[in-house]
Parts: sequence; C-alpha cells; structure tokens
Amino acid sequence: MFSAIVREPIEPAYVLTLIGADQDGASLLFLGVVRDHNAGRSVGGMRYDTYEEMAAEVLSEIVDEAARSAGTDRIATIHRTGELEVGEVSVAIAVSSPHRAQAYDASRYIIEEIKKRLPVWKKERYSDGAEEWVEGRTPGAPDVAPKADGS
Amino acid sequence: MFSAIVREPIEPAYVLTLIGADQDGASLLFLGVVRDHNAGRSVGGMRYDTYEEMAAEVLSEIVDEAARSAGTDRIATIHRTGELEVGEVSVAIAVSSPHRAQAYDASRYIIEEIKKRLPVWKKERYSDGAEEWVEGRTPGAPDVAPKADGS
Amino acid sequence: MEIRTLFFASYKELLGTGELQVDLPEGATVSDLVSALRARGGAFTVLPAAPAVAVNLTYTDPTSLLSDGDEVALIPPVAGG
Amino acid sequence: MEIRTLFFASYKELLGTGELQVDLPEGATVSDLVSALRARGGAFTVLPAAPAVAVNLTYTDPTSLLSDGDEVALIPPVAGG
Repeated sequence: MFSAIVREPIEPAYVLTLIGADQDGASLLFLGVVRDHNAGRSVGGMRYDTYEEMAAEVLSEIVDEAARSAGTDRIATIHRTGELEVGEVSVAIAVSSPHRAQAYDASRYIIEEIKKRLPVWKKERYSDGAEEWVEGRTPGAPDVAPKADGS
Repeated sequence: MFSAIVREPIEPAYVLTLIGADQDGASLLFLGVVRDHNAGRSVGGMRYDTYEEMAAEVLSEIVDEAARSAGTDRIATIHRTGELEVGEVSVAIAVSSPHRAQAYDASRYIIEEIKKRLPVWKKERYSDGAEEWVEGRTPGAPDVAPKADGS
Repeated sequence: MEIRTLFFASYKELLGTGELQVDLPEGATVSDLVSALRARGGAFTVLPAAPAVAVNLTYTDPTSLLSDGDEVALIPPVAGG
Repeated sequence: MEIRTLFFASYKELLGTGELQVDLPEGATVSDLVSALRARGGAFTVLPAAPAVAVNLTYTDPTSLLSDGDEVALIPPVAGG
C-alpha cells in the first residue's frame, strides 16, 4: 500500500507501476482532473490548500480501510496540493486485485471517502479573474446525495 | 469513441491518451490482466481465440451503449487476442467524463458486457503443461451471480 | 443454398476445422443448419442442439431463416476480458 | 495551557492568519476553544459555533478535553479529489 500528498505533477503511468501482482487479474486507475467548468462557470485553474500532516494520515487510513474491505493490499493513492491548471491530475487511485469487483469497490470507496474527510480545500480561479472556494462537505456530517458539480 | 481488437501488446499509457477532454473531471482506466492462477491451478499463460470481425462489431456496440447511457463519448476500449503471458493486459477500458459516477458506470458496464457477449474464448496453459478452455457464458443466457473465478 | 459455417475455440478443436460450406434447401433456418451438422455423426454429434449462433456477425434466433451466402458462426460460451 | 490553533482555506483567509497560540484554563474542551476564539470579536465572530475540529491530526468531538501543547485545527467543509 502506498499513499502520499505531493506538490509535483502526478504521472498516471508511474502510479500504475506501484500496483499489480501476478495474482491480480484486474487493475483500475482513477484520475481526478481539473476541469474547465464548474456550476456553469468557466474555470481556468484550481488552487488546492491542504493540512498536509493530517491529510497524509487520513489518506493512509482510507487506503487501509479499502484494503481490508476489498481484500487487496495493492493500492496506491496520491493527492496533489498547490496550484493546478485545467487538465492536471489532482488525485490518482490505483488498485489491483485478483477479481475486478474488488478493484472497483476499493477505488470507489477511496474517492468517496477522500471527498468526505480528507482535509483538502480548493479555490477555483475563473476565466474572468474571480476566485472562489469550492463548496465542501462537513467531515462527519451525514451523507447527502452526490452534488451535481462534484467531479 | 474508439474500440479495437488487436494482436499487439496493449500500452496502458497509450490508451489514456485516447480519452480526456477539458470538460472532464474524472478518468478511469480498467485493465484486465492474465493472472497466475485460476480455480486453484497455477497458470503460465493464456491463448485468446477471437471471431475478429464480429468481436469488432460487438465491442463497438457495447461502447456505443455505454456512451449513450453514461453521457460521455470519451471512451476507448481495446481487447487483445492471441498468446498472452502472465501479467500481460488482455483488455483496456478507458473512460473520461465530467463527473466520476459516469466513468465508473460506463467502465463497469463495458467489462460486464464483454464477458457476456464478446465472441472471445480463452485457453489456459497451466504450469504442468496441460491446457483447458476457460468455462464461459452462453451469450443471451440470463445473468447469473458473478463466478468466483472471473477476473 | 450455400452457408459458410464457422467454428471457434472448443468447437473448432472438436471438429478439427474452423470452417465448412454447408448446402441446405431454401427456407432452412439456423436450427436446420445445426441439425444438418449434427446429422453428420462423429464429432459433430457433440455439438449442442441449440448453440448460440451469429448470422452475418449478429447473434440470431434459432428460428431465423438463412439466405444463400450467409456466414453462420456457432458460438461456444464466451470468455472475454 | 497553550493550544496551537490552525486555520485553513476560507478560515485562514477570513482571519488573516493560519495559526494562533491560544491560552486556555486547564479542563477546557474543544468547544471552549471555539468559544474563546469567537469571543475575540471581529472576523472571529464569523467562525461557526461548531466547526469540524481535529486535535493532533484526528477528527475530534467538541466535548473532548484539551491538553497543553495540543495542535487543534478548525476544518472548513472539505473538498478534496
């Protein structure tokens, strides 16, 4: 298992090298990417602010939980922080497992938990020069239906 | 949208280049990989036999259906045929979409439909030299619970 | 009429060939083709009575009528991915 | 006792600082810390009365007792991924 908060660009091909074993028949790589719009506004980039020491711990816990639940320890998750442009990868989650259901379940669990409790915030930079913090979720609050503007 | 049946090795990084758009916040890459065991036996490799003209059509239909249902046309799916060693990629499914649920749904739909109806067969080569066709699913037969030995 | 008949995977191994030209009377169905094959005896009797079948690259019902020059594939249970 | 208090994202911008040392009496809870901050007036009054809080890198209940030297972070709604 591997997890990290990084300031440098995330290389998808590298993340795939962190997983995979001869016993695994399925690999799954999820990439969260900064997109060019949100809630109807044109986005030029995104600044991620992160409580780095705590995020490293929480991310590691989330990966542990996914590993226990899915029954595979071939999981690598990297979350980026700092200034990102449109098209750059903000989070990469790679999982490999003997059977595909395990990889899909672990991958989805990790991204959903990241959005619920990883101490990370993002401020969108709009094409018109304005900036705004992306509305987030209060950690520990009951689940609500996924928001239309979540990636 | 892109789909193909190929005889050459599949490069995961290349498949990712076939998808992705500035409007997309999520990318998902599924890789099916030849694993070193099945149903308790040690596997040395796998020979894929494919009805190539039909498989190309069926794969294209499956990708179309996923695109319509998930609402993204950034989908690339490549299935390999021929002799594969343990660790080689047999199928790659890449999807990008504005929101992550679309990518997960499309990806999962495509791999499940491939297993139900793509005219592809595989013969396992065991470490003891024996070979055996992998038990498959009759196209059009009602769904059964996923088998424990499916990847 | 002439039907180009294709066999794959275990069927191909079983029959020792991947392709046969089969002559059938006008009005024959997919099901008639399978019966004609099984009637050849030997390894052909091991073919299922109602295998999955594709006519001209599309999965097709056993009751479908065939036409001269059709390409018909007998499809063993599939195992892609 | 001295509590190292951290602010992130919108809270940090609001208060113009990412960190404050706060002096609290023994026996104070997370909730007491938040009240003490809000009692400073000005921008501090805009802090929620019950924000999410982490003590020493772990999400913690408002009723938890604090200890000298604790690192307490006020966590705005998160938006990772």
